[in-house]
Amino acid sequence: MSAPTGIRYQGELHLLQKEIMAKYFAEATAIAQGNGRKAAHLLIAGNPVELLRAFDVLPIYPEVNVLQLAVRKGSLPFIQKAEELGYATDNCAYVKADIGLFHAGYKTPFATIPKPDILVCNYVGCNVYLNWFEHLAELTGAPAMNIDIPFIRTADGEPTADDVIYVVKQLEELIVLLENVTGRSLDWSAFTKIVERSARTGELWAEIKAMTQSRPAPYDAYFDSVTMMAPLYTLRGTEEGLRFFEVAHREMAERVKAGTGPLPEERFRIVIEGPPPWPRLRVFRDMFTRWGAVAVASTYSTVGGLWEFGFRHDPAHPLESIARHMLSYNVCNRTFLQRYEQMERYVDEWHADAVVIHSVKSCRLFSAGQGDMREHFVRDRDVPTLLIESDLEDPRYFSEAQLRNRIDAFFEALEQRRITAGRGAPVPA
Amino acid sequence: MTLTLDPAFPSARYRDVIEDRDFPTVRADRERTGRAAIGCYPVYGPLELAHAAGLLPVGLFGGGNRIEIAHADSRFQSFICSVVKSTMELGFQRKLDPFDALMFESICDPARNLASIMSRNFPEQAVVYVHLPQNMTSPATADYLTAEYRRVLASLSAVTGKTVSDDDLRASLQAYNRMRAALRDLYAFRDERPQDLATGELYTLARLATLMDPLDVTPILHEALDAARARGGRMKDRIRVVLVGSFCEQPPLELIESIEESGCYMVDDDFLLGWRLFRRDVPTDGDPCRALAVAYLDDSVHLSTKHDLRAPRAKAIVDAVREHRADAAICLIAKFCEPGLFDYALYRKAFEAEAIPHLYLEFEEKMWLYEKIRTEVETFVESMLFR
Amino acid sequence: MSLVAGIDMGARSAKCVLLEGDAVVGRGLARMRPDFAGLAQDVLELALAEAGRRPEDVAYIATTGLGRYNVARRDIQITDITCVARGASHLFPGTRSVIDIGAQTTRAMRVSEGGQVAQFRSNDKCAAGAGGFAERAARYLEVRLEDLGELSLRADAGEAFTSVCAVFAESEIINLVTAGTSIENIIRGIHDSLSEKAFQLLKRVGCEAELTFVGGMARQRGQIKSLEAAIGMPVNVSAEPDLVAALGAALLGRQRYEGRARQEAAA
Amino acid sequence: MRYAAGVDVGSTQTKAVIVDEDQRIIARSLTDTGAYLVRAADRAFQSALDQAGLRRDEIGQVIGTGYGRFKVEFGDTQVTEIGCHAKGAWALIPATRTVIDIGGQDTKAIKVSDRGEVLDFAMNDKCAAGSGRFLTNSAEAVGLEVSEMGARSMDARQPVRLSTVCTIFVESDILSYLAQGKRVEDILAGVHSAIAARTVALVRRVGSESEITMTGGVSRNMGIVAALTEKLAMPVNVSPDSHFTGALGAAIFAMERVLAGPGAFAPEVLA
Repeated sequence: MSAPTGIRYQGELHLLQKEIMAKYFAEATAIAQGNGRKAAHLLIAGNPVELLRAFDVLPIYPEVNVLQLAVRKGSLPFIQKAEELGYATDNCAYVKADIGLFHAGYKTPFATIPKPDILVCNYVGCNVYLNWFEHLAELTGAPAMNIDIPFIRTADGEPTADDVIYVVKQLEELIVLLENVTGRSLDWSAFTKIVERSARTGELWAEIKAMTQSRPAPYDAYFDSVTMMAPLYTLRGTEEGLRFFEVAHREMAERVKAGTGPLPEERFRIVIEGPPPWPRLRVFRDMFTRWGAVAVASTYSTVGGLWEFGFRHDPAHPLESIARHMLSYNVCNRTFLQRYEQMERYVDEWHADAVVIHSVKSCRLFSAGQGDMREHFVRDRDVPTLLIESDLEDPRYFSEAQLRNRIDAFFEALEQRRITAGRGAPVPA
Repeated sequence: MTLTLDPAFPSARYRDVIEDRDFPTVRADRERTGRAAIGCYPVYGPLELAHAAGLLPVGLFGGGNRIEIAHADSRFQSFICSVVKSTMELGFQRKLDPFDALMFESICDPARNLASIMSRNFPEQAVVYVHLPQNMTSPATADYLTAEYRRVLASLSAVTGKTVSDDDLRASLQAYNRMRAALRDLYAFRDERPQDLATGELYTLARLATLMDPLDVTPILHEALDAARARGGRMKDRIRVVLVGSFCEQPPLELIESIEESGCYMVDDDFLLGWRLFRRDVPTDGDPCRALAVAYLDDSVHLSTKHDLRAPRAKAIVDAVREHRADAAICLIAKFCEPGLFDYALYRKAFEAEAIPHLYLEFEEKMWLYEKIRTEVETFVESMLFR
Repeated sequence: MSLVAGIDMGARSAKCVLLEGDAVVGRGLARMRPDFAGLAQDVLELALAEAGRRPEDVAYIATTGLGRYNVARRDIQITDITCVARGASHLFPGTRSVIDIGAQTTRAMRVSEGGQVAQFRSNDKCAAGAGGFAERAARYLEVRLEDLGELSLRADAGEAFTSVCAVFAESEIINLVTAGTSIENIIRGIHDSLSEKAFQLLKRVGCEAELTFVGGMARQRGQIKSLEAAIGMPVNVSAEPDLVAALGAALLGRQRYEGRARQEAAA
Repeated sequence: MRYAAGVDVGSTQTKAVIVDEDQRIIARSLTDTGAYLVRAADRAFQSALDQAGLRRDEIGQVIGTGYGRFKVEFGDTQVTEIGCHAKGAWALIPATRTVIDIGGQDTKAIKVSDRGEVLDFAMNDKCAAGSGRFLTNSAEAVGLEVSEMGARSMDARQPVRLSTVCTIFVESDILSYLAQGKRVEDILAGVHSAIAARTVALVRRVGSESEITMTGGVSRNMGIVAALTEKLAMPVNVSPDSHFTGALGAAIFAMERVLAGPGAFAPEVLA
C-alpha cells in the first residue's frame, strides 16, 4: 500500500551523524569487550550526561539502542522475548525490547551494548523509567540510583526552591557514587569545561531550531530533528558533539539563505506532537511528503532538553543548571498544559497551518489525554488538528491503511478549503 | 446464603453506599458539619493534611460499573486504564460537584496528565498535586517530602481559609491512626478466621472508610469486628490465597465475591492499599509533617507506585504468602495498569523460584460479566484441590 | 452397564461424548443456538442414538464449557480447561502441554502426569487469534472452511500477519490478495499467525513435551503442520480434536460416579 | 449531456454511482467486495454503466473512494471516503452539518461546511471497537443475518449492557448472556446501544451540530438509528440513498472536475 516518494531525505548532516554515531557505538562495543572503561545506563529525558562525561563514563541510553533496533526492523523478537517472561502486551515496548535485548546478551547488529557499571535512573517525568531501571537493577545487579526529579506542579509553572536544593543534593550523591564506581574523584575544572560546551551546544541547537521559522523551513523539524537528537544526548559536552552542531548550524543556515527546504515544495507547515513510529519511519514520512507537509516544530525534539525558549547550562553554577535542566527545561517534566502552551508558541511563532498528534501506545507520558489536547486546539484555538495512533517500537501497532486514510483525509480537507475559499458554493442537486 | 449477603452484618448497610457515585456520605457530612470535601485520587495521598485543613478527604476510585463512559473517551485513548477515564467522566456528569478540591499524586503517567486535564476542564475544583519522592536512599528525601507536605498544606488551607496548627495536624494523625488500626485488626481477623469475615464484607467496610471522616467510621469498624467475632462459621474446603495488583483501580464488589466463591479465601489483598499503608501508628510527637513524611518513606508496606531500591516488592509479596500461610497467589491486575503489569513480571519470577502457584487475571472496574474470570479461578482451584 | 455423559457447551457448538467403561460408545455434535437446554438435550440424544441406548441408561452427566450451568440434568459442572487437560492426557498419556484453539479462545496449558492443570493462559484482548478469524478469512477468500487445511499445505511461503487485532488482520488479508499473493500462501499465513499466538501463550506457561493439540482448528492439517513448524516439535492430534473437552468431562464424571458408587457399596 | 462516476470500494461492499451534469443520480450499483478489490470495483462500475445504458468512454471522470480507492484502476483520481461522505451527505440533504458513518473498521463523525467541505472529522482510535465488524460478529454469535438485527432489536424489553466494545470479545459476552437466558432481542439492543455510545462520543468530538445525517450501509439498521437518536437527543437523517453516499460524493467531485476542468477540487499530491 505504501507509495514511496523516491525523495532523498539525506543531507551532509545525516552522513556525518551516521559517522559519529558509528564511532559512539564502536566505543560502546569496546567497553562490552572489556577495555576497562566504565559505562552507565541512563535515560534521555532531562539527562545529566555532563556528570558522566566528567568521569569519562560512557553514557548508554537504552532508548537509543532499542529505537535503533526498531529502525532496523528488528524490535519484534526482543519484545516477544520479554512477553514470554511475563511482560504484558500493554507494557511500554521500549522497556520490553531492552529487557529482551539483555536476555539476548545485549548483542545488536550495530553494537554490543556494555552491561551497566552503574544505573542512573533520572526520573524526569516518566514513571515507567522507575520500573524499567528497577528491573535492570534486578537483572544486572549493577549499583543503581533513582534521581528523583519533582514534577512541575505549582501555579507559576516553576520548580520550588526546595526542589532545586533537593536535586542538587542528589547530584552530589551521584558524584560520590561515580567516584566509587570509577575510583577517581571529580575534576571540577574539567567538569565546568564540559558544562561550558553543553551551553554552547544548547545555543547552536536553539538557533538551528529557530531557523524553521523561515519559509520554506530548511529541514523537517520532526523527521530531520531526530537525526540531530542522538548526538545531542550521546555526545553533548564533548568536542565532537559541539563540532557536529557547528556543522549542522552551518548547513542549515546555508539552506535558509538558499531558500531550500527538505521537499521540492512546502505546501503545509505542521507542528508534530509525540514520538515517531520508528519501525515504519520512512513509510510514515512519505505519507506527509505526498502532501508537501513539512514539520516546522515538534515536541518530541524537546524530550532531552528544551533549549529554544532560552535555557542554557551555566558553567558558573554547573550543578544548579543541570538541576534546572532536569526540573523544568525538558518536555517530560512539564505539565500536560505546559505542553499545550509550548505547542501554541510553535503554531504562532513558527507559522504552522496545522497540528498533527501522533499518539503512541507505549509512551503514556506523551499520549495519555491527547484527545483533550486535540479538543483544545480545535475548539479553543481553531487550529486544524489530526490525531493518529501507532507505536514507537512495536510494529504490530502500525496499521498502514488506517493511517494513510486519516492523513489523506486531513490534508485533503485543508487543501479543499484553500481551493474553494472565496469561490461561490456549488449548489447541490 | 453467602456470607457477604448476610443482612445482619454491619457491612450490609453500606453495600450500596460504596457504589453510589452521588456520594451520599459526603453530602450528609456537609449538611451536618458544613465543611468542604476533597476527592483523593488513588493510590496514596497525605489525607491528614487535608483533614487538618478542615476538608473531608474522600477516596475517588473511579466510576465503578454503574457509570457509562460517554464523554471521557474523547479525551483518553482506548489503551488508557478505566479509572482515569471514569474519573474524568464523573466530572463531565457533574458527579464531582460535592468536592471543592481534588488531590492527585505522582503515581503514574496517565494519572499525572489527568490532573492537568481535570484542572483545564473543571476549573471550579482546585487541583492539589503531590509529588511523592522516588529516591528512598537519599538523606535529602525526608527534608524534601516534609517541605512538600508543608507546601501542600498551604494550598489546602488556601481552599478552606483555615490556618492549620501543628496540634490540628496531630489530631488528624491520631484520627487516621485509629481508623487504620481498626482496619489492621479486621485484616488480622480475616487472616485467622476467613470463614467468619468474607472479603466482600471487609472490602465494603474498608471502602466505607474512604468515604467518611475517620472519627465517624472507626466505631463502625469496631462494631463489625465484634459482629464477626460473634460468628461461628464452618471452615470450607477452599484454598488460601494472597491477592495482589488491585492497589489503584478497584474491581467490582461482585467480582471480589465471585473470586472468593469460586473456591478461595483471600487472606491478604491490596485493595485500597493507600488508605491503610502504614505498618504502625504515625508518631504524634515532634513535627507532624516530618512524621507523616517518614512514615511514608520508612514505615509503609510495599506499594507498586513506590520504587524503593532498598526493598524489592517481589520479595515482600513472597513473604506475605508465607506469613499468611497461603497456598497460592492471585494477581488481579487492572487492564492497562502499567505499574501493576510491570510488577507482575517480577512477581512471576519470584513465585516460580519459590514454587508458589499463582494465577494471572486482568480486570476492569466497569466489568459486568465475570464468567471468564470465574472459569479461570475455578480451574485454578480445581488444579490445587485435586493435586 | 450404565453410561456416563460428558457435555461440552462450547462457543460455536455443543458436543457430547458417551462413555461405557473406557470406551466411547456415542458422540453428538450440534451448532450453537440460543436455547442451551434444548441444545444439550439434542447432542445427548444424538450420542444415545449412535450408542443405540435409551436416556435412562445415562447414570451420570458432567457438563463443561460456557453453558455448563445451563444443563438442568447435570450431576456436576467442571471448567473446560480442566476437562481439556484431562481428555488430552487420557488420549496421549505423555501429554505435558496442551494447546487448544477453538472458535472463540486460544489456550495453552501445562499439565501434570495425572492430567491436572499446572499452569494455563488464555488469549487476551488485542491478541485475539482464534478459529473465528480463520472462519471469516475463509469467507473473504471464497473457500470452504474445511478446505483451508489442505490449501495451506500447498503454500510455498507463509505471509506474515503483523497486526495483533484480528479485525485489522482481516484487512491485511485484503491487502495481500490485492497485492496478488496466492490464496495458499495467505491461508498458510493465517495458520502461522494462529500458531505464533498460541506458541506465545504456551511459552508463558512453559512448553514441555509431549504437546497435544486440541480444539476445532486441530482438524486442519495445515494448522497442525504450521504449529509443529513454529514450536519445532511434533504435536499429538486425536481423530476428533474438538471432542476432547467433552471426553475429559465424561472421564472426570465417571471418576466421581464410581467414587460415589464405591461409597454407597461401603455404606 | 456529460456524465461522471464515483466508485466506493468499502471493506464489505463496493458501490458505484453515475451522475449527470445536474448531479442527479442516473445509476447506482452495489456488490460484495470480498477480497478481490479490483474485480469488485470493475463489477460495480460495469453494472452501473449497464443500468444507465452508457459506455465507459461516455464517462468524463471517475473518482475512486473508500479503503480500496487505489484499486479503482480505471479511475482518474482518488478522494478519501471522509471527503466523499461529507460531499455526498451534503448533496443528499443540503442542511447536513454533521455526518455519521459506521464503516467496517472505521466509525467516522464529520463536521461539514455549508459547501459540503470537511471542517473537522473524528474516527475511532486505533482500536476497531464498536465498528461495523462489531455488528457482523454479534450477528454471528446469535445466529442471525446482519440485515435482520435492526428489526429484531426493536422488540427489546430490557436491553443488556455489554462489558466490552471489543469486536473480538463481544461474542463471548453475548454467549454469556445467552447462557444467562437473556432474550436475543435484548442482547441485540445492547449491541446497538454499545455502538451508538461509541459513535456519539465521536460526534461530540466534532460537535453535534444539526442537522445530523447518517450515511453508509449501517444506516439501514433501524435499531442503531433509534439508539443514536436517543443518545444524541436529536433527529438523525437517513436518505434512501444513504448506502451510496460515498460513491455519490466521489461522483460529484468527478462532475465538478468535468465542468470546471482542472482547479476544481481533487487532491494533488507531490508523489
